[in-house]
Formats: sequence, structure tokens, C-alpha cells
Amino acid sequence: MLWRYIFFRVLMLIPVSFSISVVIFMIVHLLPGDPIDNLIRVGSSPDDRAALITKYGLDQPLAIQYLRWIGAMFQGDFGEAIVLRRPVADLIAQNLPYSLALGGLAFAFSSIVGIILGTISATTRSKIVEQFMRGFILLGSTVPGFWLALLMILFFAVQLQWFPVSGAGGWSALVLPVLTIGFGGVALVARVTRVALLDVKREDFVMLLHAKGLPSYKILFGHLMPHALLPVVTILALRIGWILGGAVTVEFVFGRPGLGSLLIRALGQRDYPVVQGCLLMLALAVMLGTLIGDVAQAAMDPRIREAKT
Amino acid sequence: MSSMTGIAARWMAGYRGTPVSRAFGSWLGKIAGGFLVLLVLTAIFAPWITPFDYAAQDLTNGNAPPGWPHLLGTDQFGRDVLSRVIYGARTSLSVSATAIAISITAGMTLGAAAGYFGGFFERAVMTVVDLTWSFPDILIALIFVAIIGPGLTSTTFAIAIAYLAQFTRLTRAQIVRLKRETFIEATINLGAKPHHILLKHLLPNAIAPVIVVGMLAIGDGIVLEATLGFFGLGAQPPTPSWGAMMSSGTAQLFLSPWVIIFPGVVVAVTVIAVNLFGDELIRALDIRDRIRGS
Amino acid sequence: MTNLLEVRNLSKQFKSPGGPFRKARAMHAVNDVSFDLPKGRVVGVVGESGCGKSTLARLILRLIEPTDGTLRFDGEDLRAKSPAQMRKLRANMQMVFQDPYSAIDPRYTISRAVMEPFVVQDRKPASKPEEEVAALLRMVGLDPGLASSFPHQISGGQKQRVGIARALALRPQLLVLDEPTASLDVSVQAQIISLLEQLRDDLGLTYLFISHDLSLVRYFCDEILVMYLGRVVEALPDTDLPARHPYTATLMDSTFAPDPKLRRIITPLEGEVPSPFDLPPGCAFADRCPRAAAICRTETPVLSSDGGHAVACHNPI
Amino acid sequence: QEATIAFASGELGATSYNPVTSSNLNSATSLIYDRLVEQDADQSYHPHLATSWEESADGMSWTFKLKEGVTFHDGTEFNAQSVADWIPDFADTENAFLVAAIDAVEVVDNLTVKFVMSRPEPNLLYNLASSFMGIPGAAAYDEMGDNFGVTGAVGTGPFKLDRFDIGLETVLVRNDDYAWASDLSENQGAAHLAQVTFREIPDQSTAFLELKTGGVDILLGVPTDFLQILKAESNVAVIQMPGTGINYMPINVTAPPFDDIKVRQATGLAINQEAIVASIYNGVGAPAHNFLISSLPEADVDPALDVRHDLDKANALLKDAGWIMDSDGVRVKDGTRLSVKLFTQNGTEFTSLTQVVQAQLADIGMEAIITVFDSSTIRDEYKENRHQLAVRGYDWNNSDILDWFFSGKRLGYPNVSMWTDAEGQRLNDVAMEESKNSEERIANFKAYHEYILSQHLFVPIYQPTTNIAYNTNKVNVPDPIRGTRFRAQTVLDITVAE
Amino acid sequence: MLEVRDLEVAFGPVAPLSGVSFSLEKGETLGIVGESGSGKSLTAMSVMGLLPLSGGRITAGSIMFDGQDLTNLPEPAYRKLRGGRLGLITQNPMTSLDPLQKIGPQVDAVARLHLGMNASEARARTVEILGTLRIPEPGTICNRYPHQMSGGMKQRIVIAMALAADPDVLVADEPTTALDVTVQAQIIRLLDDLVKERDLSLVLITHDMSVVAQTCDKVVVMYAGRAIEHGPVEAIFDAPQHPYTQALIGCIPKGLSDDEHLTGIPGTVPNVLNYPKGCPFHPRCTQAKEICATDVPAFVQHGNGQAACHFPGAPQ
Ligand SMILES: Nc1ncnc2c1ncn2[C@@H]1O[C@H](COP(=O)(O)OP(=O)(O)OP(=O)(O)O)[C@@H](O)[C@H]1O
Ligand SMILES: Nc1ncnc2c1ncn2[C@@H]1O[C@H](COP(=O)(O)OP(=O)(O)OP(=O)(O)O)[C@@H](O)[C@H]1O
Ligand SMILES: [Mg+2]
Ligand SMILES: [Mg+2]
Repeated sequence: MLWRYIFFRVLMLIPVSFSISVVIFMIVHLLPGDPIDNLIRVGSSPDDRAALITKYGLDQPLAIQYLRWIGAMFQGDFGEAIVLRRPVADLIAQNLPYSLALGGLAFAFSSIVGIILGTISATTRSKIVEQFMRGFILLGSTVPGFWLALLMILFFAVQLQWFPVSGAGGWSALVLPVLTIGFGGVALVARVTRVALLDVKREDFVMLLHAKGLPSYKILFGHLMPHALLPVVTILALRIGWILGGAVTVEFVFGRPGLGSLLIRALGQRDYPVVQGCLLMLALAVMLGTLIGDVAQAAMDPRIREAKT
Repeated sequence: MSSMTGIAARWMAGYRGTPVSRAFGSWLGKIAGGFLVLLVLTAIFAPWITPFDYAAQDLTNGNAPPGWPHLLGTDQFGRDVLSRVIYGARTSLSVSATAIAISITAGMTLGAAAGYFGGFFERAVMTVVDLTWSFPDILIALIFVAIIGPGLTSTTFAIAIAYLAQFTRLTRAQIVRLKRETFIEATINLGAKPHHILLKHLLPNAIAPVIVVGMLAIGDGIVLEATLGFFGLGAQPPTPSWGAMMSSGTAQLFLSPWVIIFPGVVVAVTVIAVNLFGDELIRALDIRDRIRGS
Repeated sequence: MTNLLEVRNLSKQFKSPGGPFRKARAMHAVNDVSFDLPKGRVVGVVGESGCGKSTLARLILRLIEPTDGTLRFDGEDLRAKSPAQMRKLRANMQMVFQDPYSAIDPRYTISRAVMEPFVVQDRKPASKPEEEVAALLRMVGLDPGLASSFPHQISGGQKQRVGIARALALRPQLLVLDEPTASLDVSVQAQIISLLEQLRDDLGLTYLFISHDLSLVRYFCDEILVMYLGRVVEALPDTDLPARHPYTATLMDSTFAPDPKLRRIITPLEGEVPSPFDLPPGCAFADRCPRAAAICRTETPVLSSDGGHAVACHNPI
Repeated sequence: QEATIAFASGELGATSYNPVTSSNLNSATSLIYDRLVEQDADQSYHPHLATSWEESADGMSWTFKLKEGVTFHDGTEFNAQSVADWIPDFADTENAFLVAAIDAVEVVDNLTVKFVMSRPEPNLLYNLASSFMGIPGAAAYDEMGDNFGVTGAVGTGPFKLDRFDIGLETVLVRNDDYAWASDLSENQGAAHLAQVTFREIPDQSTAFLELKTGGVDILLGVPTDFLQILKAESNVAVIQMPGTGINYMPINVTAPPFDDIKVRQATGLAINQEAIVASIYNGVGAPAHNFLISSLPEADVDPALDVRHDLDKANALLKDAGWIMDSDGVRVKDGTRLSVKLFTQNGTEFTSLTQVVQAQLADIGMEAIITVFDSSTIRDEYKENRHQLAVRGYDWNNSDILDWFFSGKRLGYPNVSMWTDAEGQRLNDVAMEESKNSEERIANFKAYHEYILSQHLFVPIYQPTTNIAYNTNKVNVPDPIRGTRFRAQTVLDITVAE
Repeated sequence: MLEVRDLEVAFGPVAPLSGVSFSLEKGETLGIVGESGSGKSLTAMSVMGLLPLSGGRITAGSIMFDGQDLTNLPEPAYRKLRGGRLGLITQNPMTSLDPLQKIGPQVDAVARLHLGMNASEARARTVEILGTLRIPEPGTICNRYPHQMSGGMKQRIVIAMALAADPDVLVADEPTTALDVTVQAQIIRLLDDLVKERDLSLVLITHDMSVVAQTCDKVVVMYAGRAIEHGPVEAIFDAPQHPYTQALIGCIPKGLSDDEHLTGIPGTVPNVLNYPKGCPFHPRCTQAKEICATDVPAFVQHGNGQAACHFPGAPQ
């Protein structure tokens, strides 16, 4: 049963998350510096500092600190941000929708456009179209996001004034960031789609489909695409981490909140609970992505379904 | 029984000479490869071909537009942009290439060990690797630089770590695939010791795709270095790197766009060339199947 | 006549790994196989795809560990050998593989591939390396000029000859041939078979010859073991003997004669080969057997020589 | 009747408008809450919710008369009890130090409140004028608990919190009842603007483009790099407020060769403040020659102690100290090259400045190797005493910053100079603890400041201005802006352009 | 029914197939034999009009099917023929079915496409055909996925697809090579029955001379992209004219007597890129003379068959 498989896979996430939480905790505490310096201000005394360190338990042995954190985590308590002064869960809840909107749309954009472009470049008989697609696909992954973002703003927001320069209000503000991030993703998806399509085109059964007299479009959409989508889905599912945390630079340039920005800000301020919370969230999302990918594969491919259940 | 077809197809695709010379065979390969060779030469001979000292400031002549004698203009300190772009090739290429070299070495070791020994070790390694692979590379790099401090060395290692997973996965996939090949069994049957199998058969056969993917990753490395530069990490001033230049105060985009447009264009062109040439290499080596899925 | 190889009750189970998601399943790839391989003889093993022929070959060479049973090679208990001793012993027992296309490392030249046995066994060839390579290539009927070629530059038949040269480099006593011609054209198959015949005569080799082609086995071998789903169902001490097991009979019936005048009506077998994972009780062939009786579905027949050569059937022909 | 304002980049990331518990507040806070007193750019104090105040001669008590008729956004009255309820809220917060000297708050009558001090605190008014001492409505404060300042906020200020999207924007709407502005504003009634939106835009060029395209009307804290471009925009005006901080280069006195005071002095003389202001700051802002902003009386030190560019003297000093110029332009002593670490933290303003400093140090034969750290790591470097020179800045318009950066009790960080010295400590103690009133305090801090200057512990470089740009087609912003920062008093006076 | 004349196929500059001719009447089975790479599959692909898939092109010759030349038939019309009047059975049943789709829809597609049936009619037809192919429980089989079935079963499904639209000509490209002998026997028997029952014309491509001997009426022997001999099956086996045919027959172990010896054919099959001049077989031919190296031999009539040899019938 597929459900049974999913259930056990989810169950398996628990021990894995535990080991990951240890790693994350270690990494966070390896960072030089501490959050306290971000709290104290001119006028406070050195004793105030010491008091703060005690208040946040930073003088405790790491093991104790970890156990406290994970213990609270276990009860659904993400802890309280030291510098940002809010419950970590609140901070994540505030930023997550932005990340999901931007990442989700960029994801959808790059999947749809990527699949379309990949399909065109794999099926076209025109060398020119193919090379053009290839160039376009290449271009997407060759410039850093912040750079592309600035150019996009200059052209579409300042010159043409089609979209607002920055902000997160309304759909129009999403267009440019989505395009910026999506552009890089398009390259990846198109590449994978293209290769996968070219591969399945060589399979024996495709020849037999032609021999049955099926028209090309039926073969493409009814048979080739489902095969080509298998690897695309896996790759996309594994990219869930990117959706949530990969948009840092773009968020920065477009002045959007988001999980990535939150993480970077907290990292800069050594706001341990926030960094830990965000990283654990990301790790969970990534594992969930893997899971979704596996389940999607199993759902799409009866052979895998059988092997796994 | 169709292997004849394969051989014939390869012959027809000009399957002659070394892979590199074959990659140079097509006109795209010639252009991309030629550009890369030129770029590497530029980076090597940078001190002799830069018209100005890349660090020499002339505060009275800041933000001068392209013209004579500063062909690509000057930045806010009056430094020659052309000289900095040329020197930047040195930094960006060497950081990226070194990072990828480290990443390949470590990744191959890990991946080969995981693929060869299998079992719990493999599962543990691959769990970690898959997890980091799915993490945005910029986050991995940022966290790593935050831990060991800024500078070219740490940037190099950060990039290496960000791409480690990719090479580990790829190598492991190669090894696992090769392990099933008959010639491995045949060699075991000759009485070969494990290290012979690993060093004389598995690794040499696994290396080509890893190198080619590594070559493609150099492009990604350049972009990642630039992005780290955006966060003020990476090459320390006044050492120029393309990334650092592109992000040297985005204010420059309006005041003196040439300061960040030119390095940006060079990055884009380089990465495109790397990708095109990498694709040609893949074609020349006929390893598309082996690269896929990682 | 001494036995070079004695196989007793050899079994191999492959376990599909269980996990939280599914039950572990065991599959008997080779089940209670016993036979002798006398020195200088050619024993053939026939059976359909998946019946465990290759697994048997690997077990004999200890490329995989048996689940059960004993193996004596030249009087010595193979299963008692340490990995290091085993590595030494491998020089005496070699194998030629089914798929010549992947049997040589694509990065090795022919001469390096042929010299590898010496490197691996840390032995010095009798003569200078180049001469040794030339001699070995000549022995298998290849032009020594091919020594510097890479595998992809030569044909399948040539590759298979290189495989044989490699296997013979250390002068083994036993050569296990796992469908050495299955992926080759008939004309090349004929070349290889005649080469093998000649080598056996010249070098006094002992062969275990595995094939799914009954006519080839009958042509080439002295004795035949017929396998069905991991078990030996019939052991024909002479290739001309008529079949006693219904499965062997079907196998013989299914082989066409290359002569349009010998056309006959084929009575095809009905039924499917059962899955090796959940074998029904009794004789594995019972479902397809025209002679099956009730006992066949309850009791597994054992190999017995009552009334002729050894056969595992409740109701032999 | 609306305006959109973009925060300065230093103000980003506030997660709450709770002035009592927050450690990070932005300009919008000052629109929600009023303070007892206000401070003007000349550092003088002005009445606001307190109409007058009186300090006892021994400094052990302060009495404030409060303005009448002030109400909180929730309609409750502001009176002495509001103050008495508010001060204790600071206990156990990170901001407790602001009221640490207040022993008790006594309600004298409805509009008179008295602070009983545990020690004299001449700096009390400064603290009371800070954003952290905007006064929240006690009832709402207790009722909302942790959510105060996030989901809602109640103060007496000219604007009410309407919506707060953390990290994105804050929408404030006019408090129509407002009639108690300080004398720093022209407009004594309710604000002209019905609504003000504050936006967080981390990237400065994006913020600039927003101003250009009308996405924001006012840009706070425009980096100096942008001034030139802004001047080219016809519809943009820029107002420069005197800044409240100094960019400087601390010298680690424990790290050779800077344990030699001559080398330290020479380093200071190498820096050409005027050239820096002219080149990378386009002449905006002022050179800094000592540690305090020039509007503070303590900055007015003996001119001989000011640090000014003098290459000849610097070279002479180095030669004196045994550092001889080598052929490659770097000085050498006993086979050691004069090569030093120059740290700074990320942020373009520092990296540019550091690169010029590096070039200027080269002029005296000192090779400086730059490393750019993030702010947390660089503090760790300081604490681990791994630094030599650093380029940094502070933003603080009070002379107690001297204690902060040079007290022997804070070695490493904030005392980046790693300086500790008996005389210095004595002067510090006098300035910090023995000043009974502001005159004494000024004199004591000036003496401390002069002593610090004599030790060559740092190199002053630049006094930035705070630049505020606005779209002249949209709004009129009073010029000059009064107060130390862009705050409620200015927003009250902003009108919408026709 | 089907007549192929002087067929030549090229991939870019190389021509792996040239001078292939044969004809096929209704109800006849034609065997095409030859070793790997001799161009058997290319011939099949040419007939099916599937060459463009792999980038090949017919450069000369004609393929007459029912009076119409297929070589210049437009694609839409060809599509009607394929799966309709021309059925194809491919070599490897393991990979010939779409692994992601259930069996039912894959077979249904043919009837829906060529017979214009709706879903339920098509399914009924599928079940009926599966039944005639002696597949047990055809109804449940329709809901199975390919990987759940054995190779022999899959090959029957492929045959069912080829038969669904009642074709006139069936092209079977090595239909049994990947199968076990017992299964091979079943499939061959099945094809044989079908030809008889439905009066089909069958092109049976194989490299196994025994299969040809068992089933075919006529045989074409191919070598290095050329048809070098063709004729009635008895003639080919009794009195092979071309030295290659003779040698090929000599390579098959009869398995019955001990005194025969296999020798094989010395040398190797030439590669498309170095097809020899003249008679393609001359470098390996024991009878080769000078002329064989220079001139391509023309077909020489012998009985009902023809052989392309300068010295036909000479004993090896
Ligand atoms: N390493 C393995 N793990 C699990 N199952 C295996 C393994 N090797 C072989 N098997 C299974 O054991 C059975 C016998 O396999 P084997 O390769 O011995 O068959 P064979 O007779 O050689 O077949 P063929 O003629 O196809 O080569 C098959 O069902 C196969 O799937
Ligand atoms: N797409 C192609 N491009 C170039 N050459 C090809 C192509 N397909 C086939 N060939 C060549 O055509 C020749 C005939 O191939 P074909 O597949 O028809 O052989 P075959 O007789 O079917 O062999 P097999 O028994 O291996 O299936 C081969 O030498 C092959 O190299
Ligand atoms: Mg086998
Ligand atoms: Mg073929």
C-alpha cells in the first residue's frame, strides 16, 4: 500500500531529524561571536552583559543547551528569538507565506516554462530553434540573481514602469522576483526535460507506438511526457529547499521578507534559536521534498510503486 | 546486438582523437574552447597585460566613463576597471577552479568509498549528501564562511563544500553502476585485491563524467563567488574578483554602470562558454547517460 | 578418473532486503545442487533464463557465498579457504563471461587486459610481457597486432577471444564458460566453439559449459545437467541419451532443426514459469507438465538414478 | 494625504514596537509614542510631555511637570500615574540600564511626578529623550502582553499603529486628537498626513529606484554614494542633517607595532580626512579630528590634540621609532615589514573607506591587509585580540561613548583599542560617576577625551551626515530638520505637495 | 502484396543498406536472415516507414504495397497504414511496451485509431484478440502493467497490438530472439497459426536459420547491407548458392551426431564504414577471385531462387 509506505517514511523522519538537529545545533554554535552583543547598547554596564548571558543560558554547557532546545522543540516550542525578541514560531510563520508565494510561483514558473522549453528543444526539427532554446536556457543559469534582479528592475520597473520596484504588496510586486528566480530554474528544468525526452525517444516502445500509427502529438503527450516528467519531478521535489531558502539575494534586492532573509539576518546577529529553527525547518522541508519526490515517482511509475510497497 | 550501431554512430560523430580535440571539433566547441583558453591565458599573464596597477587609486579621477586611457573607465577610487577585470579573471577562475578541484577530490573519495563499501556507511553518507545537495548552495556557503571567517581561502572551501554533494552523488552512482559490470567480476575472479579493483578499474572509469561535471560546475562556482561577493564575502579589497566588482556598491549601477556591467558581462560570457564547452565534452566523451540523474 | 570439482547440496538464497515497508523475501536461485566434474571432461548445464545457471557458476568460483553446501576443488574444501588463499586459488579456476562487450575494462588496451592476471596474481610471465601477450593472443586465434587496441575497436567475437586469453593466461585447470557465445552471431559462435574444443585438447582443460541452447550443449559437452528453477532435474551422462524428465523432453522438442524438411508440429507448453519467490510445493514443473500427477504437487522429487540416469521426477519417461 | 517613507538601512529588522523591551527600534516608533523630553540637533533639551523639570542640587531627585490634556490612543488619560506605571516595566529588560539610576517614581499630583534617584544621573534627560523611552499606555501594555508593539500599540504620539508586517512595512494613521507637539514642530496640532507608510527596503539601490519611480516619497539615511545621482534627479531634494556619529580607526595598543605610541601617532597623521571627505564622500559631511561629534561641547578640545594629516611628521615619527623605508615602499624594522591587519565589517560604506585608508597608509610605508568581516565575527576577532587596525563607526550623540569604547572594563569589545591605563580609568570614573550635574559632566568628559586623544588610541576620520531625500512632487519636508534624528517632530510638519 | 525492389537506405553519407529486393504474396511467410548489422532491422523500418525516426532516408528503390509505392507516401497516409494494414512486432518484448501504462489502453489504442471504435468496443476487441492469442484471463490482463508479466506474455501483447486492426502484412523483427526456447516455440507456433488462420503475409526477420527452416516459405539472406541470396526455403537449405549462405548453414550445431564439426566463418563482419568494394563477402570467402574484389555481383537465377555471386553454387 502506498499509504503504508508514506506513513513509514514520515515515521523515519523523526530519527533523521534528531540527528540533523544535533548537526544544526553544532554548526550554529561553531559560529564565532554571540547574540548578546547585538542586544547591549551604549550605556549598559559589563555586568548587564553577564546577566544577559546567564538569562539566555549561554553559559551552560552545550549539551544542556541542546537538550533544552530540543526538549522544547519536542513540545512544539521553537523558543524565543534572542535578538529579534519574538517567538521563533511567530517569526517563521510571518516569513513563510512570503517565501511560499515567491518560491512557489517561481517554482511553478520554472517548472511550466522549463518543461515547455525543454519539450520544444527536444522535439523541434529546426536546428535554429534548438540552438536558440539552448542559448536561452544557458543564459538563465549564468548570471547571479542579484545582478539579474537589478537589471530587471532597471528595465521593467524603472524604464517601462510595468511593475513596482520592490515590496511585497500585491501580485504585481511578485512578477519580477518570480521571473528572476524562475529564470535560473527554467534552465535546470528545461535541461532535465530535454535530456529525459531525448532519452525516452530512443526507447524501443516508442518505435512501436509509431508503428501502431499513433500521431506524434499523442505519442508526445500520452507516452513520452509521463516518462520525461519522472526525473523532472524528482529534481523539482528535491529543490523544495530552494523554494524556501534559496531566494536570499532576490529577497534582499526586492525588499521582500522571507525565510531566507530571516535566516541570513539571524545568522548575522547570531540569533541562535532563529537560525536553528529556520535550518531545521529547511531540513524538514528538504526531507519532505525527497519524500514527495519518491511518492510522486511511485505514483507515476507502477514499477517503482511495486518495488516500494 | 546493437552495439555495432553504437560504434558506427560514434564513428560518424567523428569519434576520433582525444576527447578534448573532439570537443574542439564543432564550431561551437571552437568558439567556447577558444574563449576559455584565451581567458586562462589572460588570467595567467594578468600582471603583464594589465594597462594599470589594479590597486592604484586616483581619487581625483573616480568614476571616469570608458575612454582613453581607461578603456573600461574607472571605479569610485579611480582604479582602472579593465585592469581589475583582467586581474579579476585570475581571482574568480582560480577560486572557482580550486574549489571545484577540492570538491571533486573529496567528493570522489567519499562517493567511491560509499559506492564501494555500501551498507550503513553508504546510507549515512548519502543521507547527509542528499540533504546538503537539496540545500540552497548560497546558504551552505554563507554559513561556512560565517564559521571560518572571510577571505579567498574560506570562499574557496565554501564553494567546495557547497558542491561536494554533487560530486559525491555522481561518483557513487558511477561506482555502483561500474560494480555491476562484468569486467569487475572478471577481475575479482582473477584474484584481485579490493584496492586493485578500486584504483585500477572503478575510479579510472568513474573519473571522466566527474571531471566534465566539474568543468560545468566551475561556471556555477564563478556565479556563487559573485553572489558571496554580494554579501561582502570573498575576495578582500583591493584584490579584484568579478563578484566583488559586480557588487561593489550597487549604487555604482547608476553612477558608473561600467564598473559593474563589465564584470557581469564577463561572468555571463565565461559561464556560457564553460557550459557550451562542457556540453561539447560530454558529447565527445559520449557520457551523457552517465551524467544524468545526479 | 578423478574429480576436479565436487559439488554437494549447493544452495543459494537471495534475500530481497526487508524494510519497514515490505517483508523480506527469500528466493532460491540455486537449490540443493550436487554433481561431479571429472578432470578433462566437459559438463554442460542447460536451462531457461533465470533458472540459476550463472548463480551456480558464481557459487562454484566463490564469487558469491553459498547459503549451504560443500565445494571441493582438486580435493580441497573451497569454502574453508580464507580470502587471501582464495585469491591465490583463483589462478586455477577461471571463467569466461556471457557478455563479452563489458568483460574488458573499456580503458584497458588488449595487452594490458591480457597481462592483468599476472599483475593481479603478482606473477612473472614465462617470457617477456610483449611476447607473452602475443603468444596468448595467437593461442586464441587473434592477431597480436591487436594488442594495442581498445575494446571498443574490436568486434564482439574478438572480445570474447580476449576474454578467453585472459582466463587462460594463468593456465587454470578449470574453465567455467557462462554462455560464452550467447551474444554472438552464429558464425562467430562456431569460431569460438571450435577454438574452445581445440584449447581443451591442447591444454587438457576441464570445462563447465553453461548454455541455454540444448543443441549447442549436446554438440559440445560430454555430460549434461538440466536445470529448472534452481534445481538439477536431470543429469544426462551421455548427450545422446533420450530425455527422462518431461521438462528435458519439452526442451528438446522446442529446439528446431535447421532443415525445412524436418518441420514438425510444435506442441507448446502451457502455463507459466512460477515465480522463484514463492515456489509451489512439490515439483516446480508440475503446473506445466503433461504427465503431472497428484504427488507432483505435494512432494518435491529428488534426483535418483532408478531405472536409468539420474532424474528428479515422480513419473519419468 | 499620505506618504511612504523608506527606512534607513540601519533601521531594518525591528520585530516589535514595544519600546520597553525591544533592543531594536526604528523611526516609526517615535510617531507612536511621545517622550517626556526631546533633544535638538544642538543637543539642547526641549519639553514635550513634560512641560518643565527640575533637578535637585545633589542630583538625587528629578521632578517633572506634565502636560495637561494628553490622552493615549485608547482614550485613557496621560498623567503622573502613567509615568509611575511605566518606569517599573523596564525591570529585567535589556533596556533596564536606561532607568537604572531611578530608585522610585513618586506621584506628586496628577501632573507632577518625581524620580527618586539611587545616584546622580546627569545623563537622565538624554535617556528620556531616546526612542526607548517613548511612553506606552499602561493599560494596553499590560493587557496585550507579548503582543504589545506587534499586533497593536498604544502611545500618545501623532500616529497610531494601523498595521505592522514584520520585515515589510508599517502603516500608521493620524491621531486626529493630537494637540501636544513639542516646540520642535511648527505644527502643534494633528499631522497633515493622514497616513504614513514606512517600508523596509534592504538594498539601497532598490530604495533609490523606489524614490525615483514614486514607490516611496521619502528616503531616510541615503548613502553618500547616492547623493550625486540624486542631485541629478529633478524631482528629488536632499536634506542633510548633522550626523550623530563618527567613523574612525581604532588602533590595538597591545598589538605590535602599535604598542609604540609613535607608530600610533604616525598612523593617525597618515590619514587625510579632508581628502577622504572630498573624494569618496563628495564633500558631504565633515572630517573628524577627534572622537566626538562636533555638536557636543566635549568635542571642543585643545586644537593641538586634534588629529590632522601631516605626512612629514608621520614619516619622521616612524623613522624615529626605527621603521626604515625599504625599496619596495614598505618600512622595515629588524627585518620585520610594517605590514598590519586592517579589519572592517561588511557594508559598502566601510569597505570603500577602508580601501582609501589602506592607500593612505601605504604613503607612510605601512602595508595594510584588509579583511572584511560580518559584524558578529569582527566582534569575536576583537575579543580574541586578533586585530591591529580596524575601520568602524559609531552612532551616538553623547560623550559617554568615550566610556563605552575606552573603559578598561570592556577590553576587546567595545574597547577595540584594548587600552587600559590607570589615569584613563581615573578620568573615566570621575566623568561617569562623580559628575553631579551637566556642567561638571561636560568638564569631566572633556578632560577624559583630551587624555584619550593624547594616547593616540584611534584615528578619527569622518563625521557623516544623515541624508534624507524626498520627492518634491509629492511632499514638502521642512528644512532644516530639527531634532537629532528624523522623528515625529518632522513628520508633523510634512505637507503634501500640490 | 509487398514488393521491395533495389532498396537503398542512407544515414547522411553512409549507406548501410543497398540493393535489397524481395516480394511477398498473400498468406506467405518470408524469412529475412543475416548476422547482426546486416541490415535486417533497417529493411523492416523501411517497410514500416519508420526510418525518419532514427534519421535515415530511403535513397533509391521502391516499396510497393498493394500497388502503391510507399517510398513517397505522405506521412499522414503512412500513419493510416502503420498499425492498420501493416503490423510490426519488435525484437525485445521487455522494452516494447510503455511501462507506465496498463496493457489494456495500449492495445485499445490500435482499434480506436484504425477501426474508429469507442473505448468499450475497443476494449471488447482487445479482450477478444488476447483470447485468440491464448492469453489466460484477458480481462484482468488488461489492467496489469507490463512489468507484471513474463517475456512471452509481453510478446503476445505486442502481437495482439499488431493484429488489432486486422493487418494484411505483419513484419516481425526477431520476435523470439530475447525469449527462452520453450517460449520461442510457442510464439513461433502462434505466428504460424495466425498466418494460416488469417491468411496473413508475414515478414519474419531472424538470425536463427532453424527458425527460418521451421516456418518460412521464402528466404532472403542478407550480408553487409545487401540481400545476397533469396529463394524458396527448401532451395536455400538444400542447395545454397552463395558461399556465405553455405557457410552460415555450416555454423549451426545440429546437435545430433558427433562427427560434425563447427568451423565458423573466418574473419569478421565488416562495419558500415568500411564495407568492402565488390562482393561484400569476398574478404572472408574461400572461393574469392580477383573479380569479387572489384565488381558487385549481379543476381544469378538458380531454380526458383537467385544468388548475388560471381561463382554461385561452388562448394566451400
Ligand atoms: N545478486 C543477486 N541478487 C538477487 N537475485 C539474484 C542475484 N543474482 C541472480 N539473482 C536471481 O537469481 C535467479 C537466477 O539468476 P541467474 O543469473 O543465475 O540465472 P541464469 O540461469 O544465469 O539466467 P540467464 O540465462 O538469463 O543468464 C534469477 O531470478 C535472478 O533474478
Ligand atoms: N541510426 C543509424 N545511423 C547510422 N547507422 C545505422 C543506424 N541504424 C543502423 N545503422 C547501421 O545499419 C546497419 C544495419 O543495421 P540493422 O539494425 O538493420 O542490423 P540488423 O541486421 O537488424 O542487426 P541486429 O541483428 O543486430 O538487429 C548496421 O551496420 C548499423 O551500424
Ligand atoms: Mg546467466
Ligand atoms: Mg535488428
